[in-house]
Order: sequence, then C-alpha cells, then structure tokens
Amino acid sequence: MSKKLRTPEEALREMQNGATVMIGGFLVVGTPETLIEEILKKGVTDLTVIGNDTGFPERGIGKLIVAKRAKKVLASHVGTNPETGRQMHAGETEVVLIPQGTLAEQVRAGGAGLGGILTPTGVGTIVEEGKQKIEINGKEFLLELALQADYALIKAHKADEKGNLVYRRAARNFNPLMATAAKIVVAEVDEIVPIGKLDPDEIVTPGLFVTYLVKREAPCDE
Amino acid sequence: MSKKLRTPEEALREMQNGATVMIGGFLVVGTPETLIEEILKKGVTDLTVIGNDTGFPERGIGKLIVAKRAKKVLASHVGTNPETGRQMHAGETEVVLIPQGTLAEQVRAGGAGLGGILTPTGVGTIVEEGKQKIEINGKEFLLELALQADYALIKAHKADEKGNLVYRRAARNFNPLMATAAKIVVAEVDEIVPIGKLDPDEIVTPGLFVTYLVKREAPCDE
Amino acid sequence: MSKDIKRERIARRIASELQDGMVVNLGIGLPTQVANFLPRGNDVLFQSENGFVGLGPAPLLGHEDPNVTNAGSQPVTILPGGACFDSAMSFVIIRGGHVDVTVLGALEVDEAGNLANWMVPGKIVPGMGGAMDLTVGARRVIVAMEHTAKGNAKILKKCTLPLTAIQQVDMIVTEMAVIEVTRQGLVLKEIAPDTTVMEVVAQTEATLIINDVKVMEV
Amino acid sequence: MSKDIKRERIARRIASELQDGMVVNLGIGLPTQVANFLPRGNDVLFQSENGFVGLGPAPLLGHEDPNVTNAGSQPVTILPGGACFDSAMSFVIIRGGHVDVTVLGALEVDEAGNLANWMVPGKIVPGMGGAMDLTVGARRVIVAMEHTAKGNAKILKKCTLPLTAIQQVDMIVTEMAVIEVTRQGLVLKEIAPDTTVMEVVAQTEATLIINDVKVMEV
Repeated sequence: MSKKLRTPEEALREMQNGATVMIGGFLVVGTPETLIEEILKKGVTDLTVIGNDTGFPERGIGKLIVAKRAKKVLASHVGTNPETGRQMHAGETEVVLIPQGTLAEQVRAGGAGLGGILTPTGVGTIVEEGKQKIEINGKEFLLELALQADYALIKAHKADEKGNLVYRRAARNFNPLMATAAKIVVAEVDEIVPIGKLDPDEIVTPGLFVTYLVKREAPCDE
Repeated sequence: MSKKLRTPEEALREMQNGATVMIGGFLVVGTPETLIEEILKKGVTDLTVIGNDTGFPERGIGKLIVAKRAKKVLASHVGTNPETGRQMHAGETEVVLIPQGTLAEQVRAGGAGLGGILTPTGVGTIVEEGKQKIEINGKEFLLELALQADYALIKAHKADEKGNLVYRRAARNFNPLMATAAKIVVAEVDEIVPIGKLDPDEIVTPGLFVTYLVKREAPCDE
Repeated sequence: MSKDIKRERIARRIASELQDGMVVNLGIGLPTQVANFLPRGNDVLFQSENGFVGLGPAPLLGHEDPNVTNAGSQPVTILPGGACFDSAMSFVIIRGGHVDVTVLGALEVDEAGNLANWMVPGKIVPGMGGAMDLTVGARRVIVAMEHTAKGNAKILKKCTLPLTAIQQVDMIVTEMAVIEVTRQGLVLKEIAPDTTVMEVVAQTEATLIINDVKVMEV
Repeated sequence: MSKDIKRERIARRIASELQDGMVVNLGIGLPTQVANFLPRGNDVLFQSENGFVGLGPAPLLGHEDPNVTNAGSQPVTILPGGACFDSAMSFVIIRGGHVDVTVLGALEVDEAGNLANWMVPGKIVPGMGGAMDLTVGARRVIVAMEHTAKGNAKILKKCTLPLTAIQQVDMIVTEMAVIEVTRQGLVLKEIAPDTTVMEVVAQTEATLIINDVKVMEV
C-alpha cells in the first residue's frame, strides 16, 4: 500500500477558494477527471486555473468553467468550449491566452527554479504587450515569466508505491511539467504497482514530486 | 539496416578545424569514446568543446585535451583532469567554467529555440561577471544565453533503425539535451534494434534529432 | 468549384512539397488533409504537437485508443518508430527548428509574410494553441487556404487582424495559385489550369511579382 | 583527534538532521559519509546530480554497473523505487527547490551565510560542478567541514575566496560545534563534549551569538 494514496476528498482537503490550480491534459486526453469531479463536489471557487485548454463543456476543465469555479484561466486554446468564450466576452472570467510552447516553458521554469525564459514566439503580436523584449545577436525575444501553483492536478497511467509515474501516449502532455511546479501535486492514476515494478529508466516523473496519489474513479482510459 | 548507420569516419567526415562540438557524458559515463577516438584519428583541431567535464587524462574528453585539440572548453568541472587546469593556467586553452545546471539549461535552450533562461544560480559570484541581471519580484536572476553547436557527439544505449534512442541509468546525463542543440548529431550506440522494438513511451530522444548512428567500438558499458 | 474540390486541390499540391525524411506538422482542418495525398510508402514523419511523432491515419472503427488523438482531438494512430513526449519536448521540436515544414490555415497573409490565423477581435477568440510557435519555429511555413473568403481577398498588402507571427510565411497555396514569399514580395509561381493570371491578380489585394508562371498540377 | 574521527563525528551529527521522506543531495567527500550513519530502514531519498534518485550503497565487488556511479565517479547502486533522468531534470530537482537538504563541504563560510567552496584563485580551479545550483536551490544547506584548516579559521566575518553562493547556508557542522545561520548572524547551538565555548570562539573568526548552548551528541 502506498503511503501517498488518498481518496479524492483527502487529497484536496486543504484546497481553498482562490487557489491557483494547474490541471494536466490536452483536450481532455490525460486530464484528471476524478479530481475535477472532486473540486466540483467540494465547492471551492474563485480558482485560477492553468491548463492547455478548457476542454469541452461536459468534460475536463470545461466542467469547472461551466460551473463558474474559475475567476481566471490561463490557457493556449479555449475554442472547444464555447462557454469559456462567452464568459470571457461577458467579462465574467478573465482569460489569458498563451502560446502553447510558451505555456509549457513557463510551467517548466516554475518547476525548475528559473525566473523565466526568452522565446521568439509572440514577437510582433499582441502577445508581446506589456512584456520585456530582449535582443540577442540582433534577434528579438520576449521575456516570459515562470508560473507556479498551489496545486497541480495531474493524470498518469501508472504509479509505483513511491509515487513514480509513467504516462501513456499523448496523455503525457503537460502532466510531467505541472508535476514540478506546484506546492501540492496530486496524481490521479489508473493503477498503482509495487516498488521495483517500474524500471528506473522508464519513469518520467520521479515520485519526489508527487504529494498524493488518487485512484481514477472515472472510466480508465484503456 | 538503418539508413542512418555510418562508420565513425563517415559520420565525422565533414568536421572542420574550429568546429564547436558538444560531447555527452558525466565523468566518462555516457561518453562516446568511439567518436572521440575518431576525432583524434582524424586530426581536427582548434575545437570548441562543450561538455559537463573534461573526463580523465586517458578517458573521455580528457584525451582531446591532452592531445591539444581544443582551443576552448566550456564545462562545469575540470578537476579530474589536471591537464585541463595546466593548460588553463598556462593560457594555452581557454576554459569557461559554468554551473552544471546552467550549462544543462543553456544547451536545452539552444535546442528549444529559446534565446536564454533566467537563473538564480551564480548571482553574487564571479559567474555573474559580464552578464545581464534581471530582477523579478525582488529576486535577482542572471540571463544565461542559449548554446548551440556544429556537432553533438552523444552516447546512447540502444537505437532503433529510425534513430530513436534510449539511455541506460546515469549514462543519460547531457546526451538527450545535446541531441537537440547541434546541426549534426551523431549518436554512438551499443545496439541497434528493428523499428517497433522500442515502445513509443520509452523513447527518450526521438530519431528526428539524430543525423547519424555509429556502433560503439570501445567496449560496451555492460 | 465545390469547397471540397478546392480543398482537395490545395492539399494535393502541398503534399507534393513534402519529401521523405522530412518532419512535418499539419494544422487542424484543411492542412490535416495533406497527409491523404502522399504516395504510399512515403517516409514523411508527422509531428503532433500534443506530444508525439509518427502520427498515422485514423484507426479502424472500434480500435481507437483514447490516449492517441491528434491535436484536434480526433482518434489517430502512432506508426512503428513513433515516439511520445511531453509538451515541453513537443515545442523543443517545434520552436527549436526541428520541424521542416508546417502547413497552417490562414485568415489573412500579407506581402511581408505576416500571418493572421488565430482570432477575430470581438468574434472568434479560440486562442493560438501551438500556431504561434509553429509559425516562428518551423523551417518552412506553408499556408493552405482558399484564395478568398466570401469574395474578399485574404492575401493582403498588410494584414488587418491580430498577427500570429511576423515575416514567417514562405509559401501560400490556394485553389487558384501557388505564391512564394520572398524578400522582394509575393512571387506568383503557379496558377491553376482553370484560372488566369488576370483573375488571380483580381482576387489578390497584395501586389504579385509576375515573371515565370507555371501551371499548377491539380 | 584524528581526521577520520573528526569526519565521522561531523557526518554522524548531520545524519541526525535527515528525516524519512526527505530528498537529500550529499556533496563529494566528507558529505558522502553522512549516508553511513542513517538508521537501517530509513526512507531518505538520495539524489545524485549526474542523473538519478534512489542512490544506494556501493555494490559488492564485481557487481559494479559502469552506468551507475555517483557524481564523484564511484560505483554505487540504485535502490528499488529509484528513477533516472537527464541533467536538465536533475537540476529542475535541485534548482527548483525539490531537494530538502544538501550537505556540502566548504573552504570558507561567513556570518551572512555566504559559502566559498569551489576555487582558490591561482591554485585549485576545479570548477563549481553542481555546487552553485545546489547551494541556491536546496531548501536547506548544511555545511560539513573541519572547524579550521591548518589552524586557520574557516568560519569568517566575511569570505575572502570567490563565492559559491550568497546567503544560502543554513547550518554549519564541524567536529567542535553546530552553528545555525540566522538573520541576526551565527548562533552557536551545540558544542562537542571535548571542547568549551571559549575554545570554539577562539577557533572562529566570525562573531558567534551565544545563548543556550547544548552539548553535541557524538
């Protein structure tokens, strides 16, 4: 039995209104649906949600948007969830759109103790507004700052009892990055295997990053 | 048979005097000894060598130093090879010492199309000399620039015929990073397996980064 | 000409730009169709920005793997020799210049190679997803789009919509023409057999440099 | 007191600072010995900056794996539950604050918690390796060193050698004393049973805040 195993309720017990929450997944592939359900049940609100996208109205992060649990969303794409666009236009929810590669690097930088990174992406577009531009060898870059969160809610395929994680196919996406960048990291997994069952070379997220493990209650992705 | 397979001589045929060469390994663990031998045979010189360290006088990058093939070395540690220190003090070779985590990020940034990264490492030390300091939320960071190279000579454990690579244990180190940051990437491997033998989830370096594969001639690390 | 025929023509023409060994990222929609027109046994490596290379065709019905979808959330396959990675690595590949060609749709393109394809202020603001990184990072950017929208030119002197990236487009392929973006401006390279240079010029707001125009294979 | 006994005393005292579940990085040399004094069955996770966690003891002779060495190039083992990664991830862990404690040697430490441990100009310039990142990144930095070098104080008002990092040291453990670095300065917390406060003060250039001094368990 893993010392890190918790029920969804236990794992999110300390989550407060107003928390900043990173949520893994790419159009609901690799999204921790069980933990999203728990946020809905628990009733926390005014969240700042950081994720690649806002899923669909009835799946993934989209459910939090529809239930108006987010006061602010940082994402690269919200087109698959019309409700996000509606709330954005109505001024009900603040939506910050970020190029996907920049978002990935910002989350990674947050986990890596870096202050930020210089990217050429967004130069000459509205993305550069309000940001410092730095020229290196005649080429312009935007300084994009690191992102961190109170919680990272991620989805992995398997964990061992130490919390070491492996992912499956395209369900990896932002999950390993977010696992490094939050105070409390909750990994929703399909399966927990004994220590030693995962080869050290196949582990993608070392268990040291993972605070709690939660077994997926939603149907498994296989 | 892999289309990327070459003899050491073929793989380094285009290498010129004065080339910038990244070489993987950490104190010779995960160092492409066969390719280093080929540089020695080939006789190229005035190289700029980027690596974690300069190995030992008779192993790894150390052999290139002893044979005076490097005009400049960027490394985090040269203490295990007294000849590097001697050449540095005698003014025969330029040695730039870089914190290990910074070096890793600089190489990664070079491969990632980033201009650089902001790190807190080195603030208040001689490492900050000549570098831009940027303050974010009251904390100082050094702007460290991306590094790229003409060649990356790396060592992997297995490749498949497409050039997808997996590494073994601590022999991974700088190899996957350097694989992204050079014009020509030559991977020295213990074994080449047919396409499909590596699971897509276990591959660390996708084959698209690898220009040539070379079979290790030095004794295999197993 | 029906929309479908236009789109097939565009996709087919772009497919002929792709060569064995290239790493290619196809945007959602029309660009995705390019893969359908490659010769059998081709060795083009498709990258999917949600996290893998070796993107293959849709699986047989009932054989979908919920963890294997393209960036548009459609079930796909991963071919033997494919590899999976996280979003940071996906954009190391994209931003770092390791994608040889990206094919993207466009709302507007202009003479400087500027591209606008991610938002219409006050109307559609889906977000840029990976498009800004792809446009900046790929070695070659090919725009795949219908030549006009409801009769309005999309190839402009200067884009009016918020940009995706500045000066990154290398080639524009429409159902009427193939246009190359050069430092001198837009060069009309090919026109479709069912149109004329005059007609293309009439449907294009940007100035076209017209020199040696070939007939596009359709 | 022999060098070995001093070093064992220092390592043993530092071992008592480590608790189950902590992620710990031990520097080369004296710090490496800390692992020898942990209770059996402990659950401290050792990180090795060359690329793994789950660092275990040296293998039996003849069972060395050339790919499993510590950052000092000595053969070690990886315990069940360990994980391997590249150098970027290794320093995500280190710089990102995911290491709870690092134990490092020192040439000099000073009242501000500054550390010098990587070079002596004109003499030894081995390079900083991972020490600068470890000092800046680890949540707690413990210096393990002999109290003096050839009779000269190493705990100074102000370091004279090139620094490894500024204001990062949290605790200093020598064969004579345990000293905590606070905003107010260096606080003498413990002295060894075979010395006196006067003696420690005499061997220390820095000002020590002396209040409630305990006897160090040796």
